[in-house]
Formats: sequence, C-alpha cells, structure tokens
Amino acid sequence: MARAKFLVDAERCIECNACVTACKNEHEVPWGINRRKVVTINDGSPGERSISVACMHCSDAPCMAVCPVDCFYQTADGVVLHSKDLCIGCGYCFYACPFGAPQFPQAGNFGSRGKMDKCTFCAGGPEENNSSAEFAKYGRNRIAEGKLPICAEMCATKALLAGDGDTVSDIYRERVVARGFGSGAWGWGTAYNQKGG
Amino acid sequence: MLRKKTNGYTRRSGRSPIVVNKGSNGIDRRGFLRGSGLAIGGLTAIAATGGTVTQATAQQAATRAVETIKSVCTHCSVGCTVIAEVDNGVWTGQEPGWDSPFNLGAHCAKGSAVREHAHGERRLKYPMKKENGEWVRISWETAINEIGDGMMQIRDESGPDSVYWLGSAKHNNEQAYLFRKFAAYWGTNNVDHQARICHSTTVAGVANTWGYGAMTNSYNDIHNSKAIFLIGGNPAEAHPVSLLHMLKAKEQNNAPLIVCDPRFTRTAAHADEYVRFRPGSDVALVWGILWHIFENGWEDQEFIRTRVWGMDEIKIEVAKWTPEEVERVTGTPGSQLERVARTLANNRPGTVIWCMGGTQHTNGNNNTRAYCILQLALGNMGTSGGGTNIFRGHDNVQGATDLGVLADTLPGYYGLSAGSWAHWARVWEEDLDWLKGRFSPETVGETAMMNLTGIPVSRWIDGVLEDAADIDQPDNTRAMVLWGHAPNSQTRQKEMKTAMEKLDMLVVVDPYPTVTAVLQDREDGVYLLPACTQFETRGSVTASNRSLQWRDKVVEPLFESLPDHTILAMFSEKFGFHDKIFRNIAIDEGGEPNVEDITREFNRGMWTIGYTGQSPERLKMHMANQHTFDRTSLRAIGGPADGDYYGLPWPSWGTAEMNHPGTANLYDMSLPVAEGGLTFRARFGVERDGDNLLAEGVFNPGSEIEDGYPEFTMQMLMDLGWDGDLTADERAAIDAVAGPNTNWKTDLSGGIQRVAIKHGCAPFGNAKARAVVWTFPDPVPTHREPLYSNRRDLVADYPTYDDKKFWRVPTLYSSIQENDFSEEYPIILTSGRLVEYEGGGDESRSNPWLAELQQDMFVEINTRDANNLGVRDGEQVWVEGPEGGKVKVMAMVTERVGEGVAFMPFHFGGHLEGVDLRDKYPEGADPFVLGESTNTAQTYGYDSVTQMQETKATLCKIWTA
Amino acid sequence: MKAFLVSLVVLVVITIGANQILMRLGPSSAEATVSVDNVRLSD
Amino acid sequence: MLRLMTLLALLLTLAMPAAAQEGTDTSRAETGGAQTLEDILRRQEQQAIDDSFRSDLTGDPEQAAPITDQLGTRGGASDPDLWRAFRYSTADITTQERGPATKTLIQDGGMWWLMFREGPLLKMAAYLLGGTLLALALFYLIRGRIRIDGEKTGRTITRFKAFERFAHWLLASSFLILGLTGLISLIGRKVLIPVFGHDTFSFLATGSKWVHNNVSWAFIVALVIIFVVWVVHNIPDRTDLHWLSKAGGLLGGSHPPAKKFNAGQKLIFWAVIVLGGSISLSGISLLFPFEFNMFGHTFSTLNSWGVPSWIGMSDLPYPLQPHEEMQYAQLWHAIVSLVLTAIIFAHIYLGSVGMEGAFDAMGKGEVEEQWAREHHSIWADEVLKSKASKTEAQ
Repeated sequence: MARAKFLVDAERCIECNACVTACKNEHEVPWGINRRKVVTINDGSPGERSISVACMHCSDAPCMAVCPVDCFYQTADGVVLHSKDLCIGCGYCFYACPFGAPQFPQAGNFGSRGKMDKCTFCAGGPEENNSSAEFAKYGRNRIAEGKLPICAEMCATKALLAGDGDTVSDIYRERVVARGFGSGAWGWGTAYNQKGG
Repeated sequence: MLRKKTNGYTRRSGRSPIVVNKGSNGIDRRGFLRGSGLAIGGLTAIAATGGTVTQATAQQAATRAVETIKSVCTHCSVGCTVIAEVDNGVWTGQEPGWDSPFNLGAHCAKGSAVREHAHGERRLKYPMKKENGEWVRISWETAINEIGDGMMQIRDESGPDSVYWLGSAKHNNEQAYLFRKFAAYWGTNNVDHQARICHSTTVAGVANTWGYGAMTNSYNDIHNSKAIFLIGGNPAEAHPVSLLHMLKAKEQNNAPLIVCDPRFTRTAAHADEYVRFRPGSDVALVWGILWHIFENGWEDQEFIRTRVWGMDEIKIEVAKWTPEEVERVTGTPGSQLERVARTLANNRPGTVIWCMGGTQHTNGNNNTRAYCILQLALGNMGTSGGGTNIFRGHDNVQGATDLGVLADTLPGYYGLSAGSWAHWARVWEEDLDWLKGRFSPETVGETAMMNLTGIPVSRWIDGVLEDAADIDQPDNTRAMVLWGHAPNSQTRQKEMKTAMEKLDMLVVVDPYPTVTAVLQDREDGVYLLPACTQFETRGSVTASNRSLQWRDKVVEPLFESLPDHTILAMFSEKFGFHDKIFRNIAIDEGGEPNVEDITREFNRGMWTIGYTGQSPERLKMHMANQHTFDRTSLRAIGGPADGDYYGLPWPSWGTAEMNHPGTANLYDMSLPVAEGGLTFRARFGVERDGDNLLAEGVFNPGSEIEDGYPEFTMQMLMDLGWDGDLTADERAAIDAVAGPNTNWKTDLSGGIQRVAIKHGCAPFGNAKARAVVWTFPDPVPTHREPLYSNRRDLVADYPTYDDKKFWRVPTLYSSIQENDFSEEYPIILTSGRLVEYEGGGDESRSNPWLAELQQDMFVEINTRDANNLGVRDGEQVWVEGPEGGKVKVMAMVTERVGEGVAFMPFHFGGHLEGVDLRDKYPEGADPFVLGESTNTAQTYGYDSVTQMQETKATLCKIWTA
Repeated sequence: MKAFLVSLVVLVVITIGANQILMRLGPSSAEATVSVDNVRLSD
Repeated sequence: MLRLMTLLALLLTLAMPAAAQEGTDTSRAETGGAQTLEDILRRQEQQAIDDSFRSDLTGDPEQAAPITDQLGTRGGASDPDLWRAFRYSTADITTQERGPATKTLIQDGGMWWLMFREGPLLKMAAYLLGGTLLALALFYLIRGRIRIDGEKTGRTITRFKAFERFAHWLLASSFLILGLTGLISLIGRKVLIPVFGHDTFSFLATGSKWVHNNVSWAFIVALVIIFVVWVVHNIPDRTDLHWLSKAGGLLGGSHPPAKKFNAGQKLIFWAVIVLGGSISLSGISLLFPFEFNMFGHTFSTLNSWGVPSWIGMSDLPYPLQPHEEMQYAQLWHAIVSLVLTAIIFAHIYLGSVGMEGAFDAMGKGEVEEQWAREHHSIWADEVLKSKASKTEAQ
C-alpha cells in the first residue's frame, strides 16, 4: 500500500527553483504564497547545499491535531489535505507545523489571515475531483490523473523525488550506492584519492 | 484565491492511462536518472484511494477536449521539450516532456514557468510610437509605412549601410535565415545578433582549430565522460538541466568534476575540485595545466602525431608557464594544477566545457583555442565522452549563428566573398547583379561594401558615435532596428543612451518593450512593434549540440503581435522586393510566409555544415518519436527514425533523401561518415611551412582513401574516378555551377557529398587540427592582461594589443591599458547569470513566478573587502566603473567571490544610475522587477578577432550609498 | 441603566471602527513580500 | 485565591520550557555515540532527552580541507552532518522566499504546544471555572445572601458617577464577549464539533474569531479608562490589612471599616489591571503574528535576573524561534484569561446575588446610606460629612 512521500537529494539539488515555479504554474499560486521553497545552507561557501521544502505530509501531522475547526484530513496514502470551507484562517497550523508549510493570503491576522493554503501533493481537496471548484481552491489534482506532484516531475536534476515512499527510497538508495566514496562521504576522496587523481 | 487567469476553465488533460504508462516506461529505461516519475505505478494506488477524494471518471476525462502540443523551451540552449496543454486556444497546463532525450521531463525555474508567456500581462500589446515624449498606439500599416519611408530616405541620403538590422538568437531557424536574407536584399552587412557577445570567440577559435565552431559532442554524451573540466561557466544557473547529465557522469562513472572559475558558483558547490583564479587569466591557467601534462609526458603522442599540427610551437610557449609563473599570474597554487593535470590524464576521455566566462575577453579567441589545445593534447577529441562541450546561451543562438545572422558571413558560414554571394544567389534564384545593386557602390580599399564585414552588434554604438570619416562605410548608422535584443546586455550603457538619442530612428521589434524603450530620452522617432514569442508560431530550433527540434504553434499570437517572418514580409512589401525574396516561399493567409518552405530553401543551400538533410518532415518525425531515441547515444533504436541521431545534429550530409543520420559527436573516426563519423576538416590548405596539414594515415572505417585527403571537388571525384557514381541530374547541377571546380560546398545537388560519403570519405576532407592559427593576431594563444587590469606589474610582461581598426570601426587596446586605473578602481568587476532570469531579462522579469524569486539587483562582495569598505550585507552601495558609469545596488556580502573581486548579474534593467525609469514604459508593459544594469558600470574592451565585448574582467570601486 | 446601554453602543462602534481601520492597514502577503523599490505588482 | 491562581498560571507556563531543559548525561560509549536504549525509552514516554550528541554533530569547518584541495568544496561536512544541521535548524540558512519565519527550517515547539493546549489547558479551564462556580455556590448555600444588617434609611448617596459606570460596563461587556468567544475557539473542537458538526461550528468559529479580534480593542480602551479613574482609590493602606484580617466580615461578625474600595475590591481592581493588561499585550502579539517577540525578551531579562534559579529551574529558552513566540503568546493569553475569568466570577457573584444593595452601585450609581455605612464606613462618613457641611453652608 503506497505511502506518499517527498525526498530531496541534497547532493543533486542545484537550487534552480524549478520546483517552486512549477508549483506556481501548475496551481496558479499567487505572489506571496509559497507552497514550496528552496533553502540553502552555507550559501556561497564550501559545503553549500540546498534542499527543497514544502508540506511533508507528516504521518502524525501537528497541523491536523491543532486545528481548532478540525479542517484537515489525511488520505489513505498519507497525503495531508484540508478544507478551505472550514478553515477560519487562525494561523495555528503555521505555529504547529515543523516546516512552516501553511501559507496565508493575509500577512496580518487582523480580522482573518484568509483561508490557509499549502502543498496538496498535487492531490486537490475535498471537492469533486478535477472540478473547477477544486481547482479554484486547491489547484490541479494530478494524483487523480495518475500523475505525480509537478515539482518532483519537473525537477531539473531529479533531486526532488515524490511518490510511493518505498519506490522513492529505492531510487535514492541506488544513487547513494552509485556515488560510493568520493562525493557522497566527505573525507574518503581525500583519504583514498577516490577521484582518479 | 487560486483564481485561474483563464477564468475558471477546468484544465483537465483527460490523459488516458496509456499515456501515463508510456510515461512510466520511458522512465524505467532511464536507469538511475529515473526521477520521481518512476513511482507513477505505485502512485496510481493513491489515485484510487485518495481518501475522501473520489476517482476521476472516464466521462470526466472525455468531456475535456484538451490538445497536447509539443514545443521547445525558449530560454537556454539545452532544448528542453515543453508539453503544452491547450484548452480551446488557451494554454492551460504544462506537463513534463518525459520522452525528450535532452531533458527527460526536467525543467529549470524558467522552463517550469514558460506558460506565463501565454498570459502576457506585461507584453507589448500593439504597435506604438513616441510622439512628443508620449507613447501613442498606432496601426501596423502606419508603423510599417512611417518606418519604411524613414529608412528609404536614410538609404537615399546615406546608403543602405546606415540602417542597422540587429537580429536575434530568439528567432527560430527559419526567421534567422530569412532575416539574413532580408538584410542582403536591403543591401547591407550591418546585421548581427547576440552570438557576437556570447560565443563569437568560441566559433572563431574552435572553427579555426579543427573546422567547425560548435559544441562537438552533446549534453547527453557527457554520460560517457570519465572527467569533466568546466571553466568559465556556471551551468547550474545558466543551463540547469545540463547538470542532469553531468551529475550522471559524476555519480555513475565517478567522474571528477573540476570547476575553474573566479567565483565559487552553484556549480562549483557540486564539484570535486574547485580552481579559483583571477578573472582574465584563462590562458595562463590552461598553460599551467598543460605544463604538468607535457612535463610528465601525459599527452597523447600518437593522437598529436596523426591529427594535430603545431603542438611543438605550443610546447615552447607552455614551457614558459612554470607553476611559479602561473601562480603569479592566476593566483592558483601549482600543486593544485598538478593534481588537476593528473586527474585529467588519468581519467580519459574527459570533456571540457566552457561558457561566457572564457569567451567574453579582449583575448577571448586565445582562451577558446587554449581549451581546444588542452583537449588535443589529451587526445580527447573526436571521441564519445570527450570533446569540447561548449554550452551555447540562448535557445537558438546556435541556429542563428549557423544561419548567418552575422556581419561577417552568409547562412552556413559562407563568408562574404564573391563566390559565397554567387552561391546564395543561385539558391535564391536571384539575379546577382540586381543583388549587387542593392549595396552601396562605395568601396573600402579594394573591397566592395558587399564583401566587407559589417559593424558587429557589440560596436553599433560606435557606428553611431564615431566621426563618419573614421569608420569604413559611407556614413554613420542613422537607423537602428533592435529585433529581439536586450540593450542592457551590452557594455557602455551611458554611451549607448547617447547613441540612441543621436539616431534618426530607433525601432524595437520584440514581445516586450525592452530597456530600449526607456533607456533613451527621445521625444519621437521611436517605434515599438510587438513580435510574438516562439510559442505563438512554429519552426525549427537548433540546440547547443547541433540537434534541430521542431516547435509547433501552442497558441495564436497574443494581442496584435505577429511572428518575425510575417513582419519581415511586411517590410519586404514596403521595400518592394517581396516577390523576389519570397520567390520560392508560399505566403499563407495573413501574409505569413510558409515556415516549411523557408526550411526547405535553406536546406538547398547550407552544404558547408550539413543543414541540408534536416527537412521539416524528418524533424517533425523525430519530435513525434522522441521516445525511440537512446538517452545517451541519442540514436534511435528502431521506430520510424531508426538509426538517426535525435534532431539530426548537423552535419546531416547530402539531401534529406540521402537520409544521413546526422553527426552526434564531431570528428569521431570510430564511425563511418555515413553513420555520423567524421574527420578534422581540411580547411586550412594541405601544407604549411612544408609540413603536411592532412591527417597521417588515420581515417574513418570504410574510407577508401586510407590517409588524409583535402576537401572534395568535382575535379577530385574525376581524378579518383568516382564521378561515375553521380547521377545525370547531379552532374547537370554541378556543371551548372562551375564544372570541375564545383566543390562540396557549392554543389546544389549534394552529389559530391553523396559520392564522397558513399566511398567512406568526409566531404570536407581529412586533415589535422591546427594548434597554431597563423591567421590570428596571436597564432599561439598567449595570455594578455585585460585593458583594465589590476596588476600593473603584469601589464608590462603581458601587454594587450595595439589599437587597430577592424570591422569598420577603430578599436582601442594599448591606449586604454597604458593608463593605470587600479589605484582608484581597485576591485575586479565581473558579471554572470542567475537561474531565474535570462539575457537582458525583459522577458523573465515580466514573469511573476520568476520575478518573485529575484527582486533586487545586487553586487557580490567578498567579506574582507566589504569590511574594509565598511559595507554591510543588504545595504545599498554604489558600484562605479573606470569609465564613470555607476550603479546603485544592494550589497551581498559573501565568500562566493574571492578577495578583490565583485560580481553582478546582468539580467537587470530599468534603473539608470539610481534613477527608476518605470514611468517611461508604455502603460502596463513594464516588467514586474526593475533594477540597475551591470553594464552601466561595465567598460570598453573587444576581442582582437571577433569584437566580442569584455564583460568578465574590468575594474570598479564600491562605496556605501 | 443608561450608562450600561451607552457602553454597549460604544462597544459596537469601537469594534466595527477598529475592524475597518485595521482591515485597511492589514497588508496582503503579496504586498508584504515585494521589494518596494524595484517591483510593481499588477494593479 | 487570586494569589494562588496567578502563581499556578506562572508555574504552568514556566514548567514547559523547564521540562524541555532537563537532560540525561549517559555515556554513549556502548552505542558508539548513537542513541541509547534509555533515549528511546524516554522519548517513548514523551520525556525530553539530551540530543546534543546529535544536534552538535553538524560538521566541523575547522577539519575541512582548504578549498584548493580535492573535495575542499564540501566544507568539512558530510551529508549526515548536513541533515542534522537542517534537523536542528542550526544551519546557516538562506532562501529566496520572503515572509515570516522562512529561515526556520524545522521547529519542534509545535508538538508540545498543541498537546498542552488540548490537554492540560482544557483541564485547567474546566477545573478552574467549574471549581470557582462550585465554590461560590457552596458559599451561597452556607452564608446565603449578605443582607443589610441595620435599618434602611431610605436615603441614598452617589457611589459611582455615570462615566465610571459606563467605563465599568464597557469593560464588563467586552470581557464577557471575549471570554465567551475565546472559550469557543479553545474548547470548540473537543466540545462543540461533536454537537453541532464541522460546518456549523466552522461558521460559528469564524464569527466568534471575528468578534474576538475586534471587540478586543473595546476591552483595551475600557481597561485604560478604569485604571485612570480608579487607581487613586486603589492604593493599598493600613485599613486594608485590618479588613483582610477580618476577611472583610464575609464570614459574619462585624463589618471592618473600609474606604471607597475595600481590600477585596482593590485586589480585584489590581487583578483586572495586571492580568487584563497582560492579556491585552499577548493578544496584540497574536493579532499581528511575528511582529512582536515579547517572550524572547521577557525570558532573557528573567534569565539575566536569575529568576528561574529562585524556583530551582535552569534558564528559560532564548532566543526563541518565531513560531515559539506565537506558541507562548497563545498559551499565556489563554491561561491568564482563564484565571481572570475565575476571579470575575467571584466579582460578579458578590456584585449581584451575593450581597444585598451592591448591584445598585453599578446599576443606578446610588447606594442605600445604611449599606454604605456597613461596607464602606470610612468613605460613607466622608461623603455624609461633606454633604452635611454643604447643607450647613446654605
């Protein structure tokens, strides 16, 4: 039974932001809302690496637990979705989320922060699949079309993987094996001159 | 909140399961390159069990009639396939192109956002002109008439050369070809495009080394590399999808990735070895590596003996570059270069990759030749996994170069000689004398204007500003047509502003107003004509690896925009040669010249580089069967394209009927020529100083001449007794040209090529590559300090050239370098790309999805310099170049640049010396993001062969604003 | 009793007034994430 | 009761970070520096563990090869190091996204926050409010309504001017509304959703959230007015001690003398000012998320004074991640509000059913002279004297 997961390979992520714009493109996400972001560590220095982050669709999702109106639900595949009809825009899910995934149209909370918006793993929302209502609220529902999240499908270097957790981890394992010493494990290259030299 | 701009269309592709499976199979074949897509199988489970989400029904899918159209990304030269979903004429969705061997579904930030083109919020919507300082909307008719009349008048007063036709790397091949032909019919060689300021030094340097000036292998072929040597390039930002292929080699072959760059780029972050060196010292660095190779006898003697001429002279020069001297000039420790040399020697074949970091220098042609020599010494040429993989910039800069949108050649690099004109006149079925009559009757020395290279785009401002007496043409440039060109991508912005204001007429043909619309302060005489993007028309485009891909039209042209070839047709009509120029080209409704007819026309003339086999039919067939091509060799395994290389990478010899598969890797002697094998081109004669310039006893399998041989002529066929293989038609065609003197380049029948290949020979001969280009200012590539050097001590030892006049304009070298600016301007200024933007950025900065990610123009300053200057991260600073141009930008304090080096991206425009020019844009056509252009601070300096502009090594000073 | 009623009226007034004012002040995430000097969002 | 409650509230909020601070210092030799069984057990018991052995292991730039060396590009950090740095958000992160907290990659605070919120907090609400009501009910049964002992004079004297009453009622009504709407969003999910269902409650919650956000300003205004007009009458003095020693005569016996406000009322006044003020501040920081970070500052000052050590605690967490700021703000807001609500229950009781004649003070503003003599003797005498002097003067 498939469990939907994201995995990002820091060895491959070149911080090109394709995942970000692909998401904006696919779901018509407006300026200021970032369902996905790329973060970089040690930008410009040795050890610079990047990863792409969005909603991780946690098994035991804090956002679901904290929501005062209980507007979240989790599909059988572990995709965490929510209903914008129920959402009251209190922002609690953002305080609870470890990854800062939830986004709001209003910066200030006053009155309302507006309906929360976040990565849907391209699985839409509670509305009828592929209905215009669903698209308008949650964006395109690729999963229902038998496709995968667009961010992963369009990743320039296939650094971002999405899909059945088992398959995804298999792909990653293959890569780590292929890398072997050298690039993967720091120190080996120097110690054993793995890189030809 | 997620409102669709296509107001509430449901955009279901209604994809049938078959397609999905196809996708996943495609992925399976990809070995570990397999991306997320692999899990589709597993994930259909999700589709079936989407929690409260109900499964999409077949009916739903059926109800949506969404077309899926294949096009090619219009940003960089990788040539990523774009799958567009179009719903009732509205571009509603974009899907990954899994089948494309180039990108396997991948995209970068720009490619993932191309659908924004179809929204066109900030596009130039209709023809406009400036009247008393105000933009007013005009009709196409008015525009063409007013511009046409103005130009005719200038033509009468000053001759055709006073109108400058600046073309574009954004043309598709057909438009590029038509543009060059149009300039010829107008009667000038003042026609050029971005290749001049992008890879012109590469084309000149590489072509003069072994025959053709292009990427020798392909992005995919890097899979076979055992080592990757990358210098002066940052593909992680400029060609992100190419990293897909490089990382495969890095991970699967454990190929060391060596990045040489003054900046610790995002590519360097993924390298195994990073070599930091002083901007502008490429030759010294490469000689420094070669020094160790020669010192240890790591060079490939046999390869050099049989296929290279002049390596001994190189050795003499290299011997001077001891580790100590190299460290003095480049700042790179000798020990590191010794290791790099050993790594390259131990991991063959390795590929060498370079981009504009190497080309944009006053001695850029020396750099590119030095890189080539490195590969020749290692014997890495003409082999899969080796080669010089030169990443071109724009999506069709390769094609526009091949099709001669250049001041010094006709389509196919035919040059401007009488013979070349005669050849194309034959192809065009044009009366050569009439054509001559179109040009100015003046001559420069012996040379007629028709045979004289024009002013290069990098110097057009001097064509305007120089005293008419000092330039080699009747009069100054008086009318400027910027057709798909971002002026902010050129140095000396302030002088350009003056030039724009001095012109009689300034015409912009572009989907966006571009910085041209706002840089100058003209009250009138400015016209903006809305061209449409390549997604609004169709045609072929040549990727960096010489493969041609066919774009289908995704949507109808937006607003009042028109395709370039239609606009050219309107001008032809106005100038009265419409019937002549389109003699063999049908005109479709709306006055649009038939694209396929244009392709067929250049197929009939592009013999030099084998642009003859790529008929529209074959190209479309390849696009339709992308999935049948191998992802590493690019060769089709079965299917309708069986045996072809994807996109028929040129040369695809002979006629389309000959069915040559194209040449995936140039100069590869392990394959028969008929299978895409090749030799080094016999382009430089048969002997030099008594040495044989032809190959020594090496040849392609199946070659009936088992040694070097010169390029083929009819005479040669007759001598060999092969002329019997010619058909009557071919023989007739050959006689019609020049009888026995007809050669493989001028034979319109392709017979000579066919017969040569039939006998296993390369039509262009089989010669040695030349390490010494005796026709260049520096026959042996030598290091020369930049005009604005920070090392006065080195200027003495490695001075630049003397001032000279070439390409019609006086060009300064020593008279600039002799002044010491390093005191007042101590910091080296260099420039480069960001992944979100492209070129001048008018297009990408108008795309909100991209613009949101890069909102502030910035300058990278090393931490130590910043602290010394009292500059804090994120604060506004002034950056001023030695010519007085200054920009106000945000400081980014980082270790990315070394001490004494500052970096600025070149995509920004719309601010000038601290002034926001937004209000000067036509209503609603201003890009989301504006910023200072680095080129306002960038300075004078041009390559000694091609007039490439110097943007990578100048000086600046920085202070807090 | 009058004081009580007045207080209720005032309560309503303040509530609605405050909401009006602060709704205008409260910036959208888009406005909050633009670089003021260099960007113009669609108007 | 008041003192006790505030202390409880204080402890509850401080206890959390305190718990997070406790650590184990077991040697990890036998696991080669990895998790020990003890760690795992503690984690399963939701106890904090000292994971510094992982959180600190994020690569060592000092050990890194110089950038001119092979693999010098890696900066001395292996991928596992990198991932740990990301996990503990100790990495030097940059991103092109703008907006609040974009540079925090992973924050742990959320889990204990939401667990405390749906567990202890709700219990506390129930015990505190329920308990208070119960206590008052008992008190009523035992003591009954406190009557005016003496003969009613029929004469009244002015106790509160119209403006004072207006301010009081503005404060009172806004407080009641805020309390109610606050409770709805706090306990709604547990209590109301099961009853009304999601859609109805979502509608209710949206409304109550709007009301809560906007009425808050009325409360703040009223709070300020109240403070200004009554602070002079609420400065503690000797009579309060005497009053308190007799427990205000609530348990019968003679009425101790008192000024305009007796000690009990003063306590309530100060409770309202202090707690109300605190609620307002935390409320504002909730209205404008990530704009203020009061708790970080408070904690650092408290630490600098060494306050935590007084109650035998290690230092409070500082600096706080943006999310944690909001979490503390939310909890503090809720807890203090509950405490104040409880106090106000008592106040309401005494002001209405609990005591004969008390309501008039805020109702009409006029009180029975006899009532005044009994409950606010000193004040009553002053008022009557001045009255008398006035009449003589005529």
